[in-house]
Amino acid sequence: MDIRVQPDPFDYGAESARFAQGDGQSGAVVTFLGLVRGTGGLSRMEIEHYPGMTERALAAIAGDASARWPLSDVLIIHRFGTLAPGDPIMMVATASRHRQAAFEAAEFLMDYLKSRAPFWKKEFGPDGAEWVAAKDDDETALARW
Amino acid sequence: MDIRVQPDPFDYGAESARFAQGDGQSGAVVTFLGLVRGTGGLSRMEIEHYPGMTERALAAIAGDASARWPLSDVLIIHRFGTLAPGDPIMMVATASRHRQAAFEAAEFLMDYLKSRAPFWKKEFGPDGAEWVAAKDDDETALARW
Amino acid sequence: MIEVLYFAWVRERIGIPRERIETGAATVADLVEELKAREDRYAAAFADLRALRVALDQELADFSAPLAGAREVAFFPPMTGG
Amino acid sequence: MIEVLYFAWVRERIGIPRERIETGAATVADLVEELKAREDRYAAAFADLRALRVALDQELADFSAPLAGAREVAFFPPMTGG
Repeated sequence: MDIRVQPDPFDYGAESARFAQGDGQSGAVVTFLGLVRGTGGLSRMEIEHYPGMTERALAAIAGDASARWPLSDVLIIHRFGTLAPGDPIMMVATASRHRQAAFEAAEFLMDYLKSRAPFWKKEFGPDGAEWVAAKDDDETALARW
Repeated sequence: MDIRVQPDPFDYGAESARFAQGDGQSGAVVTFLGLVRGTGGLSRMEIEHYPGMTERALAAIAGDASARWPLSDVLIIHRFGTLAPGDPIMMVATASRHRQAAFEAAEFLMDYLKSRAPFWKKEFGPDGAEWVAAKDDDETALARW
Repeated sequence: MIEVLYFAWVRERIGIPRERIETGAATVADLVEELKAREDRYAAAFADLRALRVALDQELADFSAPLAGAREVAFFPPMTGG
Repeated sequence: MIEVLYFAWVRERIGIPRERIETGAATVADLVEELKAREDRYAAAFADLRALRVALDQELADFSAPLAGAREVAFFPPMTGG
């Protein structure tokens, strides 16, 4: 299990490749990558987080996923600080013998990360700055697990 | 949309990175990677396919996914020929504004590819060679879409 | 004349990957009966149709599908890609 | 003494990221009432508790949770990571 919270960019291709090296037993790898959308004239995004709690929350979510599905590995990388349109924000990766387990665990990680990990996004555009509002959808997405 | 059926290995990290470059509007990228498992003393796998029909079937599946979900891009790479344990067999990738669409479309692609694209796997191990049997699960997985 | 293709263990049992066949069979199932009557290796390959799939001109089809107009028919076990 | 942290627009409204507070409040909700009574910027930040979340010692908690023994309490809007 590898969990990183960092201001620096990460290399999605290199991280995916390294994760997929695995142990030769997994068979199925799923990754999710979140990118800053350049819609609406967005000039930059700032992500604030709660140092300490963030790492605890992500470890708890990854631990829950590993308890529910037979995963051989889990990766979570999430950035904070200033990001530009097109920048990678975060990624998760799951490895399992079974494709369904790898898919479900990755979706579970994303659903919980969205609503339970203490990150807040602020968008800067032509009309000024605005904190991104949480979606009701994000909270209801948890109900399926 | 990019669909490739090839005997050669592909570079999962490089393909993932290139796919994620996208157009800066997508926000969400999901990939699935299938690897040859080295379980049971497997020494190699041979994948046979039906040239012509394979490409048609994959294009139809990718087209169906694009009609059902708002995808900005789809990638399918599937190998045939001789593969060794740990080798990448195939990958799919989906890009969308919405993470749920990217996840669902990737699972849909995998479910249909498993049961509708004309590939057949033969495993070579200590007890000889055996054609992989299709799982009932794979057929019933289609019922959810 | 129709091009008949065999894949995976169907190909192995019949011993060839493809052949051109002159047939008056009306449906895929009729063609299968013709082939089974030919030789044991065909009878062995087509012993259990539930274990087989068929494609007509590279589209999945039923055994009851008419052959008229088809250029290519393929027999194979359920797919196992991915 | 308890460490109080503010994030995102809660931090911006109150104007500071953290402060140490001497309080006899029994619950998080009691602490919020104390803070609101202090100054308008607190009253503005805590105007609608349904728009806020709270963590006690870095675990999500309810506003009814007791403060006894907690070293750190944090107030913030619903998370928007991912």
